[in-house]
Amino acid sequence: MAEKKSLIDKIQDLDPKIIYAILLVSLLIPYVRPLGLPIPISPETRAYWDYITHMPPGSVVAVQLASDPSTIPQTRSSHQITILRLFEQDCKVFFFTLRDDAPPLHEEMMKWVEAHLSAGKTITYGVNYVNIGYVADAEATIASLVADVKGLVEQDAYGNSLSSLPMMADINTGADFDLVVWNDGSRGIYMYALRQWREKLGTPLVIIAATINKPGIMNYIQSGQVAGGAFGVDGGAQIETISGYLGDAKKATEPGSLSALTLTILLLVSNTIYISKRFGKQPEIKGGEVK
Amino acid sequence: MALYKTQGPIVVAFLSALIVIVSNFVDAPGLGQLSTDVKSFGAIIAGFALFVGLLGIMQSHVNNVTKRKPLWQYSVLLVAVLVLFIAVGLAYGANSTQFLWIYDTIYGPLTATTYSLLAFWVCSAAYRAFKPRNLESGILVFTGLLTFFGIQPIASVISPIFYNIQSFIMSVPNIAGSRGIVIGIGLGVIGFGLRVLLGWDRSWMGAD
Amino acid sequence: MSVVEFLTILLPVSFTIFVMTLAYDDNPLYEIGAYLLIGSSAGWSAVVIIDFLRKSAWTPSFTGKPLYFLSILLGLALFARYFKNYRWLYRYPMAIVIGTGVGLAINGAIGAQITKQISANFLPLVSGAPMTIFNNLLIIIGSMTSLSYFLFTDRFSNKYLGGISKIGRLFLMATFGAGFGSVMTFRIETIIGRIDYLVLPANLYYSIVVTILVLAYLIGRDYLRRKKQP
Amino acid sequence: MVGLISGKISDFVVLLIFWATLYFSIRTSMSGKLPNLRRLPAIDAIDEALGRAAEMGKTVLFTHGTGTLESSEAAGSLAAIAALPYVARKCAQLELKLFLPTGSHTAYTVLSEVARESYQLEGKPELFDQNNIQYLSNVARAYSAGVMSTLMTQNVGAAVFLGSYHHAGLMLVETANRVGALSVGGTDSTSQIPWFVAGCDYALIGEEIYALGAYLSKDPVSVGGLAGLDIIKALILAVITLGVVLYQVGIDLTGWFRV
Repeated sequence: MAEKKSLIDKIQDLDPKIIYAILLVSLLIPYVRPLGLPIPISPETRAYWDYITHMPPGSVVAVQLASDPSTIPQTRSSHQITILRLFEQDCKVFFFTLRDDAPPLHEEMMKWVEAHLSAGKTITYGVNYVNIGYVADAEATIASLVADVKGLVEQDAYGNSLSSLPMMADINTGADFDLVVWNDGSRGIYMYALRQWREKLGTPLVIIAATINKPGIMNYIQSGQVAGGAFGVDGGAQIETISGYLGDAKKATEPGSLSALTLTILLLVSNTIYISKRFGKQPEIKGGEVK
Repeated sequence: MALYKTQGPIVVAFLSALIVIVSNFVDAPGLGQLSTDVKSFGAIIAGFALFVGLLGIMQSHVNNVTKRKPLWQYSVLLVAVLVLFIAVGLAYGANSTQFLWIYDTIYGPLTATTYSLLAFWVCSAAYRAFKPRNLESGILVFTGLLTFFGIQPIASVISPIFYNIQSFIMSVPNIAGSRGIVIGIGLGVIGFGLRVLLGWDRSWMGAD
Repeated sequence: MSVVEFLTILLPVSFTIFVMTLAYDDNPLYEIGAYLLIGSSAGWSAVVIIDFLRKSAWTPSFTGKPLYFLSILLGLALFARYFKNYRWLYRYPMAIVIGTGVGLAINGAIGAQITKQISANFLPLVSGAPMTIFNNLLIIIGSMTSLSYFLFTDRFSNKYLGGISKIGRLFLMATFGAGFGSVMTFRIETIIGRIDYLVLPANLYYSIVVTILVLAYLIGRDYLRRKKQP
Repeated sequence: MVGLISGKISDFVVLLIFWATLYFSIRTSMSGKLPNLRRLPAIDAIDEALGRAAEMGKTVLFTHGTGTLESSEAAGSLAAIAALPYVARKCAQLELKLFLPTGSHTAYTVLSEVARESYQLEGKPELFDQNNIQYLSNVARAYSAGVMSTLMTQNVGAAVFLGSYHHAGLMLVETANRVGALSVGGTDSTSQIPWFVAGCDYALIGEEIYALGAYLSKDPVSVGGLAGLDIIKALILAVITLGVVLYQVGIDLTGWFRV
C-alpha cells in the first residue's frame, strides 16, 4: 500500500508550477475553441440597467472612474456601454476620477463611445459632458465636490475654467445631479459615495465594480442604499447581453468559466484527500512532521 | 513636551472634526462655507500626502545606488524611469500624447500584469491551504466553492441549481453576515472619532 | 513600420511577459519589470498630482482665494517628517486630514452604516411567498447573531448569549465564503485581461516571439546554473 | 438663523446617545473600574501554539502585517503590537526564540523596545536578541518573501499573524501550514479573512483583533471603549427586534430615522 499512499501524498503536495500550468491551459482553450456559453442575468445587474435606461433626457449624471489598468478589462464593458447609453438618452455627464492612473483609460473609452454613437448623434465637450480628471483619493474630496462642484478644482482636465463651460451653468452642488455612477474598480472606496453623496443628499447611486467588492455591495443593494450594480466581467457580459452592444466581456467569461471549473475540480480533489486522511483514521498530530 | 508639539495638533484635529460634524447637522450662517473650505483643505493635503510617499521611494532607491546595496543596478533603472516620466509629463503636459504613450507602453502593462500574477498565487494557495479544519472552516470552504463555481456561466450550463445556490448565498447569508460587520465598523468609526476629538487617541501623531 | 510603431507593440508585450516570468522563478527579467513599475508609477503619480494641486490650490490662491495658500504651506509641512528637529510640524496637516476624515466618516456612517442598516432588517415575516419569508428570516437572524458575535464584555456573553454568537460566527463564515468565491473570480479575471491583450491580432506574433525568446533565456539560465553546481 | 437641518435630527440624536454611552463607559474604566471581558479563545490558541513550540524545541514568529504605523492601516498594526508583550513574555517564560519581522521602520523601533522590556520583566534579558527583529522592506512582496524565508529556514513551530495584510496574507498562512507550524491569525483586511480562517489553526475575525489588543494591553481607554460599544450594540439589537416585531403589525419605524 505504500506506493498508493505516496501517490496521494504527491497529489496533495502538488508542485505549484503544475497548478499554474493546468490553469494556463484551461485559460487558453476557449481562445482556440470558443464555448458559446449563455449568460444568465442577475437581479442586481437588471436593476442597474433599468436605472440607467430610465434616466430622462436632460438628467445630470456624475460618472466616477477608479479602475486602473489591471481592473479596467473587468469594468470596461459596463462602463463604456453605460456612458454611451446616457448620451443616447441626452443626459449630461460629469466625469471625474479618484485614481491618478485612470485618466488615460477614460480618454480611451470616450473614443469607443464616440465611435458607437447612433447615426446623426453628436456630443460636444462642455455642452453634453465635462471632465475634471483626477482629484485626490480621499473622502474629503467627495465631500468637498458635493458641497461645491466648482470649488474643489476651478479648471477641468484640459485647463478650461469650469464656469466658462455651458453645461456647468446650473451645476453648483452635489444636489444638482440626478444619478451617481461609481466605478470602483477593486478599490473598495464606494463608501465615499455612499456616505458623502447618497447619504448626505439622497442622490441615487449605482456601482460598477470588480467582483472582489460584490459581496460587500450586495448588502447595500438589499437595503436599497445602492440602486443596482454591475460586477466584474460577468456583470459586463450581462450588460452586453441586455443592451445589445458588443464588448470584450462576453468573450472573457469563457476562459474564466473553464479555469474556474478546472480549479473547482482541483480543490475538490485536494479537499477529498484532506477529509479522508483527517477523518478516515485517528487525527494525526499537526505540526509533528516536517519534510 | 512643548505644547505646540502635541496639544496644538490635537486642538487642530478637534476643530476640523467639529466644524465638519456640526455643519452636517446644524444650519448657521457662514458655517457651510467654512466647512466646505475645511473639506477642500483636507483634499489638498491628502494630495500632498501622496507626494510625501513618492519622495520616500525616491530617497530609498537613491540610497541603494549611492551605497551600492544589493540590486542597486535595478534602482538606477527605477530612478531613470521615474525621472523620464516626470520630465515628459512636465515638459509636454499631463494630457499630451507623449505622456500617454509612455503610460501605454511602460506603466500600463507593468501594473496590470503585476496584479494579474496573483491569480497564480491564489490558485496554488487555495489548493494547499483551503481546507475544512472544523465545522466553521467547513462552511467557509463549502460556501466558497459554491459561490466561486456558481457565478460562472459554465455552471448554469451544467445545472441551473449551481447558479441558484450561488445567488442565494450571495443575497441571503452573505448579506446577513456582512451587516453585522458593517454595523460594527460604523460603530468603530464613531468610537475612534470620539477618542480623536477628546485627544485620547494620539496614534495618528506617530512617535517623536 | 516606424520605430515608434514597432516599440508601441514590442514594449508592452515584452513587459507583460517579463513580469509573468515570476511564475517560473525569480529572475532578472522580472526584476527589471518590478523596478520599472515602481519608478514609472511614482513618476506618473507625481505629474498627475502636481496637476491636481495646481488646479485645486495653486491657481485659486492667486485668483481670489488667498486663504488657499495656507493649504499649500500645510501640505509642504508634511515633508517635515524627513527632518528630525522639525518632525512635529507634520502633525498639523495630519491633524486636518485626520480631523476632516473622522468627521466626514462619522457624518456618513451613522446613516449609511447604522440607521439604514438597522431599518433594512424591517422585513415582512407574516405575508408573502414562503421562500421570501424564509430568506427574510435568515437575514434578520443572521444580522443580529453576527453583530452579537462582536460583543466582548462578559455581561453579554453568558452561556445563553454565547450560543447565539456561535451561530453568528457561522453566518460570518458564509460571508467570507462568498468573499473567497469573489476574490478567486476577480483574480482569474485580471489574468484573462492580460491574456486578452497578448492575443490581440496586432500583438499575437510579437507575443509568440517574445515568449519563445524569454523561455529560451529562462531554460538556458537554469541549465547553466545546474551545470555549475552538479 | 441657527437651527438643526431637517432629515438629520435623528442622526444627530443617535450620535449624541452613542457618544454619551462611550464617554461614560471610558470614564468609568479610566477611574479604575475595568469592565470584565470574556475569555477570548484566541488567547488559548496562542498559549497552545507557544506551548507546542516549546515542547518540540521550535521557534516562534510574530508579525504585525503589511500595514505601517503611519497609514490608514495603523489601527490594525497597533492592535497587533498591543498583543506583542503577552506573546513576548510567554516566549521568555518558555525560553523560546522569537522572530519579529516587520515592513515598517517605525514599527521596528517599537517592536525592539517592547520585546526587550518583556524579556526583562520576565527576568531573562539575556535571551533577548536584537538580531531576531528584522526590518525586511516596505515593499509588500519583499516583506512577504522575507517572512516566508524565516518560516522555512528557522524551524518555526508557532506563527502569530495579527494586523492588516494585503494580498500577502494568504502566502504567509500557506507557508506556515507547509512547514507544519501552528498558526494563529487575525486581520481586519476583509479580503484576507477567508484565507486566515481556512489556513490558520485559529483565526480572529475583523474587530476581534482590536478586542484582543485591548484585552491584552488592559489600556483603560480601549477596554472602556469596547465595553461602551457593547452597550450600543445591545441597544441596536433591541431596536432591530422591536422594529421587526412592529413591522409585522403594520408599524414601520424606518420613518423615525428620517426625521
